This record gives sequence, structure tokens and C-alpha cells, in this order.
Amino acid sequence: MRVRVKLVSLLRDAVDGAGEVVVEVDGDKAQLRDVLEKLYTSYPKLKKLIEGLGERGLGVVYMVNGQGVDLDAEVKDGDLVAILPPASGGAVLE
Amino acid sequence: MRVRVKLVSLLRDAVDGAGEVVVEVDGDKAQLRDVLEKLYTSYPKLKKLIEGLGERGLGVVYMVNGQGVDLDAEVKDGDLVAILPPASGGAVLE
Amino acid sequence: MSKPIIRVGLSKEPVSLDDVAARLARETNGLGAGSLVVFMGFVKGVVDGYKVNTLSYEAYEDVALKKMEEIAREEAAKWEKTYAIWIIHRIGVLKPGDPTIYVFVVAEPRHKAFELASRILDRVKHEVPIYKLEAREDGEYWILGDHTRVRRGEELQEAEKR
Amino acid sequence: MSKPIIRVGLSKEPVSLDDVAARLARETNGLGAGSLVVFMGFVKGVVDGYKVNTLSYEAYEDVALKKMEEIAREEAAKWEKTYAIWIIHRIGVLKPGDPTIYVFVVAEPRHKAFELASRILDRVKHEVPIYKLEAREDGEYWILGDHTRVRRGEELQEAEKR
Repeated sequence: MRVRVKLVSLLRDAVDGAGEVVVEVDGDKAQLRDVLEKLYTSYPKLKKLIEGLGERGLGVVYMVNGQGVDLDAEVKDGDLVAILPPASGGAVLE
Repeated sequence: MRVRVKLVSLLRDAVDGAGEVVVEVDGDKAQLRDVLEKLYTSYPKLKKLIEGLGERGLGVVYMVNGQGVDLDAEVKDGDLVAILPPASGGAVLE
Repeated sequence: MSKPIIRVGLSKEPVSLDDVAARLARETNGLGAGSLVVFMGFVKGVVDGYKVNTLSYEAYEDVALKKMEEIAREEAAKWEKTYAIWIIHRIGVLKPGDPTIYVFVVAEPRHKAFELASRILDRVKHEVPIYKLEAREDGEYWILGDHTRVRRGEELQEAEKR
Repeated sequence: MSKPIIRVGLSKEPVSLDDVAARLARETNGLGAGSLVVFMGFVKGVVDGYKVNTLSYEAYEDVALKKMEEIAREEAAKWEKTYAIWIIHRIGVLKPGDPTIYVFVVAEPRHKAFELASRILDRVKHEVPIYKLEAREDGEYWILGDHTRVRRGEELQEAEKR
């Protein structure tokens, strides 16, 4: 199965500027965590970057087809995964 | 001495629509209350109207040459008196 | 910090929001500003269930302008990161949907801009000698103070009976 | 009461405040509305003492639009006398002084319009997947979350060392 993964902001820099990366995983469906692990074998920097952000309180959100999900989520052929850092909110109280 | 009196909103209706009325008072200066009494002899409706507004909590403000004053204020020849009802504020909490 | 851009006015014509917004953004972004709040009042087409035909504004002009400027300066002085305050009040005979008042505030952070605009508007409505006559399908009303509508002529008739 | 006029968008071009304000005043005055609050954000020319060259916005578009509409509908539902909510966010490469976001709220009384606009803005800034890259004279910064600026490339170099 093939899954598209959308990357924005600094995560895009970690995949050499590609806004969308295609990941191939064996079988008809998989858990999101497996898709990501496959992605990270191609882009190990991306994994380390996401971990680094999490440690700074800037944890990412995962979406499948526009719905927020966790790492257990089922992903099927043709799905669109997104990894989103915190929105650029600007300070509420500056 | 001659004094101009500016009237707005419903007070203007009480002087037959004139936005400004000239009042003549004997002498070089007078207290505002004397100018007003003179004005009221020409427009008795105006006095009753102002009293009626006061009773409804819509008391007027007096100005001489753009400064808020009370009825003891001294008025001289050429001064501009204004009688102002409460501004049309619209409700703060509706 | 440089002095805030303050401007007040009474205008028979509508004001271009685009022109003012572009100008304020151009003149304040270099100072570190990025938040503009605009309030635009407009004539309601229906009040108390009655159709409104016109709303006429008159100001005691000299005092109104002086008071508007005083409000702008006082409010600007309360918060250092105030970059611009413009207050323009319409005068004359307006129709439903026509703009009646404009308040522009550039301040940081954005919450302060909202707070300032809201407070300035309250003060203008209460402290500036501007008067409304509302012509509705059921008659003409003078609007006085916060809530009071006085039917034109009625108060005068009552005064005559006193 | 009729349904509020809700519109959300991502726009590469600036929006005419005059056009939107005139349209909203025209379409809502007959319902008893008379208060429009507009927030317009614009690019700051200076941040942390450094000159800004550009601010680039990218959105995860489908989700951003869905989320903006959700915010508008939820906030409109909280207050009956909400007549219109428009939220337009700019995307693309913007320069100091260029508008970045527009929030339009028509609601009564006016304090509610201010409150709604302020809350909508907060929610958009925090809940909508829109990302900024700030190019300043001292380098490029990704802006993440409420406060954090990450110098472009730095985080990646650190990741490689882990």
C-alpha cells in the first residue's frame, strides 16, 4: 500500500523540502506508527527533529485524511497522513 | 451685553428650530442663571422642557465658550453659552 | 517610543477603511506594530421592531472635536504600545447601513488594541456632545443618554402643560 | 433570527475592508445590527529589534478551512445576536505592513462584537494549521506555538547530532 505524508514548516526542511512524501508499506493496511517508522528509515533526521520538538513542548499532531488521530490509527492505501507542528499562534499575552 | 446661546437636539425644537439664540442682558457681565432667566422669558417652553428632562435623569450641562460651568458662572458680552442634553450614547449594555 | 498617530474628525462623508488601514499599517509596522482593530458603527434598519428611515447626527462641533481628541490622548497615554488612534464620527442625515462612527486603534499586543477600541467607543458615545434624531415609520425620536428615546414634539407638549 | 453570514477563506491577495464592510452593513442592518468589529493583522517591520524582510505563511489548506469554519460556527452559536463572522487568512510571502489576517464580526451589542472578534482571533491563531517563516536581517525563523522561534536549519543540525 502507498500512503502520502504531508509535511509543513520546519518538518518539510527535514525531508529536503518536499511538501509531500510517498511511503510504501507491505499489506493492505497498517497502524500509523508503522507508516511513520517506514518514513523515518528514509528520513532519520525527521524522527530526531520530531522528538526534539516534543522535548521542547512543541509536540506534533497526527492526522489521517484531515482527522486528528493517535499512533494506533489504522491507515489504508491512498490515505493522506499529515504531521503538524503547533500552529504559529503568536503570543496571546506578550 | 449680548450673549449667544447654542441649542441642540430637542432643545432646539423649543426655540422654534433656531440653533443659536441671541440674549441681551443689561450691564457688562452677568451670572449664567440671569442669562438663562432672560432666555426663558422669551421661550418659557424651554425652561419647562429642561426641568422636565432633569426630573427624568436627563439633566443638561451648561458651557460657556466650550467649558463646562455651573449656574454661578460669569458671562460677558460676546460669550457663547451652550445648553447640552446628555449625549446620544446608545446603551453600554443593551 | 515615538508619539502615537492621533486623529479625530467629524465627517459628512464616509471614510475609506482601506485607505486608513493601509496608511496606519505603513506608518506603524516599522515601530513593531502588527494589530489594527477597527470599529465601524452603522445605522440599524430596524429598532424596536420599527423600520428606520434616517438617523440624523448633529454635533456641538468645537467641543465634540476637543473632547474626541482628549479621549484619544488620554487613552493613548494609558498604554505605551499604542501606535495609532483615529476617531471619526459622521454627522448629517444617514440611512440604514450607512457608517456612523469609525474607531481605529493600532496597539500591541492585540488584546490591548481590542480593549482600547472598546473603551474609546464607550467614552465617545457618552462624553462627546453628539445628538441623534431617529426617523422611523412610527415617528421621530430624539435619542438622549444611554437608553432614552423621546418622541419629537411630545416632550414639548408636556412642557407646555406644566 | 436568520442564520449568520459565515465565510472563511485563505487568500493570496489582500481583501478590501471597504467592500466587506459595505456588504455586511447592507445585509445585516435590516436585522437590527449596527456594530462591525474588524481585526486586521499586518506584518511587523521589526521583531526583537531586527528588521523583518518577509513573513511567509503556509496552511494545511483543507484542514485550515474546515477548522476556520468550525470556529466561526461555534462562536456564532454562542451568542444569538451574531449577524456575521468572516475570517480570511493570507497565505504566501508577505512584506512589512501587508495584511496577514482579517476577522469581521457583526454582532449586538457592540461589546459582544469586540468579545467575539477577540476570541475568534485567539482560536484561529492556536487551532488552525497555519505556519509562518520569518525572514529577518539576522536569519530565518520558523515560528511555532505561542512564543517559539526556531532558527531555520539549527533544529535540523541538532537533530543530526542526536
